[in-house]
Amino acid sequence: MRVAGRGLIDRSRSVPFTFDGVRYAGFAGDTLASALLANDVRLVGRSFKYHRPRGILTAGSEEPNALVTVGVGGRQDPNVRATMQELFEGLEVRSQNRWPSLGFDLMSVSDLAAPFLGAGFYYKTFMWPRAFWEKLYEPVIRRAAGLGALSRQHNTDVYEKAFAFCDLLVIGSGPAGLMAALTAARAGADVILAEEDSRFGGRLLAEVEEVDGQPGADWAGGVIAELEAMPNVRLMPRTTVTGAYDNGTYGALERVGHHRRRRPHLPLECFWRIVAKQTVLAAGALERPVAFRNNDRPGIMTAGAVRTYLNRWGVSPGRAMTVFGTNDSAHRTARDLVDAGVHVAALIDSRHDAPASDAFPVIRGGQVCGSQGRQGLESITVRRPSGEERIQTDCLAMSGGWNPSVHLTCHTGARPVWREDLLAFVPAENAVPGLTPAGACNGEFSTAGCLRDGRAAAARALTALERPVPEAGLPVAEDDPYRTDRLWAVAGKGRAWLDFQNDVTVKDVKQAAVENFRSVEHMKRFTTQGMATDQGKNSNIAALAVLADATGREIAETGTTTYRPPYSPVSIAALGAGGQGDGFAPERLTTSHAATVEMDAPMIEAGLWYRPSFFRRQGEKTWRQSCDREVNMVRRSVGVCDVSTLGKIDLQGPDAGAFLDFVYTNTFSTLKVGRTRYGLMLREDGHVMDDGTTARLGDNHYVMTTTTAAAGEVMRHLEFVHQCHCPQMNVRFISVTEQWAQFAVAGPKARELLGRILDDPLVPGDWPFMACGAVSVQDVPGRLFRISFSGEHAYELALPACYGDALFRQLVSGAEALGGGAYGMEALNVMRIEKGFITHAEIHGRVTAFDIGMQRMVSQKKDCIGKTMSERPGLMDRGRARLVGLKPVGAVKLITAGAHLYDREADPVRQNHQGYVTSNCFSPTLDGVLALAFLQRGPERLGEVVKSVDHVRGIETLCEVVDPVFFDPEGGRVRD
Amino acid sequence: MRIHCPICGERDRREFYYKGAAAAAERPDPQADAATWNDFVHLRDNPAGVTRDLWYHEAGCAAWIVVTRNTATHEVLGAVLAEDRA
Amino acid sequence: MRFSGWRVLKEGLTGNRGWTPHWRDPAPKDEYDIVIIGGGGHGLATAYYLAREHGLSNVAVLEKGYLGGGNVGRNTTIVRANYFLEGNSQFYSYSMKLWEGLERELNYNVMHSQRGVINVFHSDGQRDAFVRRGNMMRSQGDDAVLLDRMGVERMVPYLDFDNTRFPVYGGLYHPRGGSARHDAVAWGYARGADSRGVDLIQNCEVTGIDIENGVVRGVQTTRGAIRAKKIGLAVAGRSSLVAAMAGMRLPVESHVLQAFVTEGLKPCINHVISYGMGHFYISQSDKGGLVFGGDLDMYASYAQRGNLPMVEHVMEAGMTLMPMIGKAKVLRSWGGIMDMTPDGSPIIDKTGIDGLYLDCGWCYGGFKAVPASGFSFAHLIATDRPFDAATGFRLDRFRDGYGLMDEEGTGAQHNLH
Amino acid sequence: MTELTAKSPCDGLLPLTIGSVSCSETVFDAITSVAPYAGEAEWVSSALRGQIGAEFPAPNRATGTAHNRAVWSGRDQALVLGPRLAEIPGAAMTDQTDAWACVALDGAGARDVLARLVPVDLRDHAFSQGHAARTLIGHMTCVLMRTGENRYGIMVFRSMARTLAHDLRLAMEAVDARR
Repeated sequence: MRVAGRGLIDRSRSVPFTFDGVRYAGFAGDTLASALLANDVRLVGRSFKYHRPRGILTAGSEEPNALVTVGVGGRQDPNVRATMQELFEGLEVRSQNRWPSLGFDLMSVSDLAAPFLGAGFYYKTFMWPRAFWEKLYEPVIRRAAGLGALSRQHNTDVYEKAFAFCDLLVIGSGPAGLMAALTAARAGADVILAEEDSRFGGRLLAEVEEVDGQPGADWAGGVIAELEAMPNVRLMPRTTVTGAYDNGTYGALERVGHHRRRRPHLPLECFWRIVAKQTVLAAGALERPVAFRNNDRPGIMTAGAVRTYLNRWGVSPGRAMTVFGTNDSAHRTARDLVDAGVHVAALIDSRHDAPASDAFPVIRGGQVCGSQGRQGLESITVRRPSGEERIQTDCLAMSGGWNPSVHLTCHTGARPVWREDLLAFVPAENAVPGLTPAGACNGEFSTAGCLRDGRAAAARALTALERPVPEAGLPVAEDDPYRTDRLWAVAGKGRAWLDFQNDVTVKDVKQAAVENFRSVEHMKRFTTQGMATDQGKNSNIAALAVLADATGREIAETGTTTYRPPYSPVSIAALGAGGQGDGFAPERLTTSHAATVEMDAPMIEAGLWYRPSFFRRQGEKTWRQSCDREVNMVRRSVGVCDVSTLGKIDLQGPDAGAFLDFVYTNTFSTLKVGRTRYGLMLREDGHVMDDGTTARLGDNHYVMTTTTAAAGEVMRHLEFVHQCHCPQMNVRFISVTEQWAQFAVAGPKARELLGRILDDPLVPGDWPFMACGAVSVQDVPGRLFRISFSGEHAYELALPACYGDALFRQLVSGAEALGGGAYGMEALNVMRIEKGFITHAEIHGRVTAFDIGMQRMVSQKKDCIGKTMSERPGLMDRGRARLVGLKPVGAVKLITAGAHLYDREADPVRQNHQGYVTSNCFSPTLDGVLALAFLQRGPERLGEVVKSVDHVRGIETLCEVVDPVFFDPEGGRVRD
Repeated sequence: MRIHCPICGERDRREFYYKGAAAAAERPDPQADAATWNDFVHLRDNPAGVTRDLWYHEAGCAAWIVVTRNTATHEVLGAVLAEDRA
Repeated sequence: MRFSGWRVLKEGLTGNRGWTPHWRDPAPKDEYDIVIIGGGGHGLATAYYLAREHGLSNVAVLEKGYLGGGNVGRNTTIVRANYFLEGNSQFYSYSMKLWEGLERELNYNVMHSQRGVINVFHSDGQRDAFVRRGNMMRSQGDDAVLLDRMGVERMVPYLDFDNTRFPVYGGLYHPRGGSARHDAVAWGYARGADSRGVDLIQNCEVTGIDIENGVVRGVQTTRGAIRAKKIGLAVAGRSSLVAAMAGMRLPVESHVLQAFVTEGLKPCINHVISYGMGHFYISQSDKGGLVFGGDLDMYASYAQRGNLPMVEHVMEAGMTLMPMIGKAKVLRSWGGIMDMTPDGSPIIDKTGIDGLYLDCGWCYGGFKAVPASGFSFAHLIATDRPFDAATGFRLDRFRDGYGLMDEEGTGAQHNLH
Repeated sequence: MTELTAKSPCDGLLPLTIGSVSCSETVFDAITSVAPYAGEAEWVSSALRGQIGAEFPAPNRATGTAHNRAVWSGRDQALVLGPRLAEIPGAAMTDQTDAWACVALDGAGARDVLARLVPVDLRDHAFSQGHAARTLIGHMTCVLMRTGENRYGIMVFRSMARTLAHDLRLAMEAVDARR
């Protein structure tokens, strides 16, 4: 119910929303949780395992119970914490994990079976009969599990990522964080202040205690106003720092659009990578519940949360309140409630020396040992030395003490330290380099203490930043000592709950200990304690205290489980922003792209590039028709193909030749200027890395080509070899891939076509096979290489890329006039197979020069990268699978890539496996199917018939082993 | 993770390519025996603690650098250009 | 105690008071026939099979932390047999057979679920490579089905088939692949080994290996010296460090591999799906969390945690492959330490030291290998001969170049596999 | 024979203005890579001064003016943007005129746009006028330079011009939508 005169909400602005289809209204400034409580909605969810009724427990991101689904359709957002969802007009919310309705959930029958479903029960059953696991048990379990549901539709929202840098990152804006930010900002440091909440102030917004004579919220507002005016400060509300990573890097999730209606282009969330030289962690502390019988009913909340709802939102979660605590937090809650005019039936304090009050009854040395009520709290049972009594109440505020939020200090591997005086874990010294914890997360619980600690942390950071620490006074604030009783679980029968979402009880933890799951990690994994969406924020410490007790150990000795990022859950869409659709990787387009698309050529992915698969002409219905035509065209007249995607590396310098000799297996220092040579490059482990041609343009000037796929790898390799192995070599290299638009012009009429394009005619004698040199087109200087990947008389013509589009169009129309035209990757592939040329289908990283019949290219006269290791016996062994050609010889005429090879009569089983097919095509030139393959002792078996079996396609083919060069083995065509 | 490039200054790890232990830069004599080459190509000290390894500032200045680093804590202790390494 | 539905029922009716410890907590004896270093999946399985297959129960497993606390407790739980190179193929095939009987064998429900693995591919070249893989699987007697684009769409309609950087061409479907509950595997083997007399000794860190004249004599531990006739190393992630105690330098570099789980969600992903153009694979656990991962962080590390660049890469890949998962929220990320070898395949072999045996180099394939690795390592230790299905895992293959198993084809750079 | 017409890398993609930020293509007469050989750095720098009036830039810096700029582009390497250079003995030079898509990003929100794509510290004291960096923009490698108070030059490989325009547009829209 709403309470008059309290709260930081705008009561003049009513905000309508719906929950499970019912219309409600809250005020501007409300969260969904505060608005639901103001509307007396107590039942908001169901637990995970037993589907027990769940109400709001907390007022923050640690909320384990009030998880709801926001929005519909593709925008459906499951497992939203009602405590974090700000209210806005049009907000549509549904409860989850219930069927058919939240009030009547049939799955709650599982609660009746609870005696059989205790910790780890599933490890002990569901084993018979075997097939029933996948068919029956598991589907039932899967359907019952899970909380909210994904929409199963593609994401339609905008998410983004960004980088930020600062001198000091302050995480949290309670008294400690504000004081730290203010101190550092006044000293001139670049400060980022990140606050998970929509409003800065932290606990100051939830308490009535004054700071410097003003309400805490006002003091916070003043500090924020000052910070906001400073150019060196960046305020980041609604931003949760989710992880501490290495060397001052933090991940942070900013909720940009969740608190308003969708706006075009406005991101829903932004994931920040913040790099901070120093960090002050002022993340506060989380209050822990006390375990007692049926302590999980809707209406039972943490005492601090009750105070937050009251003071920040003007909401009392109940009308007849009770409070149960082990420390003074409980008393503040009772006091504030009474001050606000809410009836407090009793405060039960486990401490025998608890302070008294004349405003409300205090039961000293008492414990709440049970609760009653259907779908919500109706009464509690209180145990005191004199006996048990029942108290009617609709809301119990409980406080078992406070746990510092040490999470981020543990993300890089540090373990928190147990402080017996606080009965809590605090951060270890220097847990994260450059990070100073301050305030409640550091075990400092009073307001004055937080202010002091915040200032001290900032001073430490400023010193590390080598900036002077400004002198300044501290605001005056309460400085009450913190003292809590040791009470984790109230003794008694029945189920006392620890993990409210995963339904883990005190008994489950004890059961784990009995079964010898005594390590805290074993207990967690056996019971699922702490594995719910709050990651144990509300329950882990109590659970490990229970485990310590059950195993006769101290808490410090028992230790904690590991704290892992993220602090609170982060959507995949935020972390993966930009990846959806075509944003996953850059698209590289050739200069002929537009013209190619205009020619109705389907584009395929090659590395990051797009290349044409084939050029469809009128009347061609299948890719094979186009491909066959293109092959014939090249073999009979002339074809044009964009080969700009191949890597081109320019090498210059007096040692360029020597350097090439070292990275290639063969020799380039002896290559004549104006000539091109094929080269083979090995990895240092002796396997083939890449191949390509390298041209010598001048005495000290070469241009190397790499395959499209390996361009980056080769560049990296060249830099490695140069910088690490031979820095004394005077050579410089740079990629010129993008500078040149390069087109293969191939076929008997290639010279004729080029003659029409080039400014000067090609004099046959001047351009023998493997020649290269300068040419020009309409006075634009270019380069011409007489090289061939098709086996035809062919050239590659390169012009500066700005002319690529125009040149491609001219070459194609010129070729078409000669009966040729453009050809794509399919035809290119057919022609290279016909010639037995290899690509990365063959040089797939496991083959040696020996395997591809190029062992002679490994010069014996010099050292080169990979040479020594290529001579390992296993890499030269006769029995290795080596490159051959295959032709079908039986009734089946199809050989498929990926098929395995066997002896003709052998069973096609792994033990008889002798090789595999790497590439296949239909050759229109030779009118038949051809394939390249690796076959054990292949070159020794020419003429033999082997069996190719493609098990997954169900194709079995008898093949003749032949030389891999199927077409024009003498190479006459390429030379003229 | 932040890596200090001797040329570009401190940069995000995402700009770098990682190769492995710095031993990969110490190429043996081609005539050295098989054990020496096996050591060079395959075997690694792989300490849990301070190590020296090879990084390439691929999305930066293209320098290969030797980074001194702690593999247990991810602390980065220093970096030199590979060509300047001792 | 024998576990069964009846037992659960009986205990439920009698207040669950009859359950007993899964295993004992024995003090280490002065001497064992065999000491296995490492109480993870491989070490526990090895001990189990030493007792079960070879009748050797004077065996101790020494674990520096808690049982199953290494990679067996921090992986993405995938079980598959889809390798394509000789050596790996038969080994993982054998492992799959052991998985298929594991629950009955151990009397422990490890929740092995053969929900099917789909490897999606995005180009003709990738298809050819997957066909080769599928053919190896089939010729080994395992299952593999080639799916075209329509076939993939029928099974997993929620992938982005229309508007994505790398369109789906098809997939290789491995119906017998799936997942299992990782902790339960460790616990099941531990319970089985313990009940056969093996001493499982937790919080016992090995600090030295005693060797005299090239023969092992025992180990030094934080709980005192223990003599042993044979010692098996099954400490993947820290193999180099333990091997160094025996003066050995391994072909291993340790790398961190991250994994992620989201909040619980109603069932939406029923297979294990992997992306072919980036590093991303995913499945959904029985609890409803999406469990997924990607590639190594790529730098040598012993810290069981990673950094944001790989986190972001994995998430971006997820968003381009299946943009319906955008609103699933990552609940927890963690890292495991992988023994990366120069060819990406493991080592199960004797060493140059008499009585010292090595089981390491599992890269990121260790979980599915647990049963066969334990079986093979136990066979090797017990008989001094390699088990048939594991003969390929020689330590010497790098030196002589015979039988390298470089599935990725990336060569002798440890982190690239 | 039809005329050989030239197309710039961002032809049809830019300019683009969203909110306070605009993005346009810059076309230089020439882009030349200059990589001094060992021991030739000083000589090359003075030769460069003779040709464009600016020295060979130190790492992470650009020298010269808008039409005579030399921007450091990596280890022992700079790109000269503007006039076509004559040969400089002592340096390896390549023509890179067509290899790069060059874009100017201009406006009050330009830095916020870049913060969504570039992983380097762009605060004034770390990246002021005259600073340059080899880094990433989105998933692409780039040369980034600050050419004015709110003005930046971005260079990526020509083939990636479309992706650059796409990534910048999304970032510009997101920045603008927050206003």
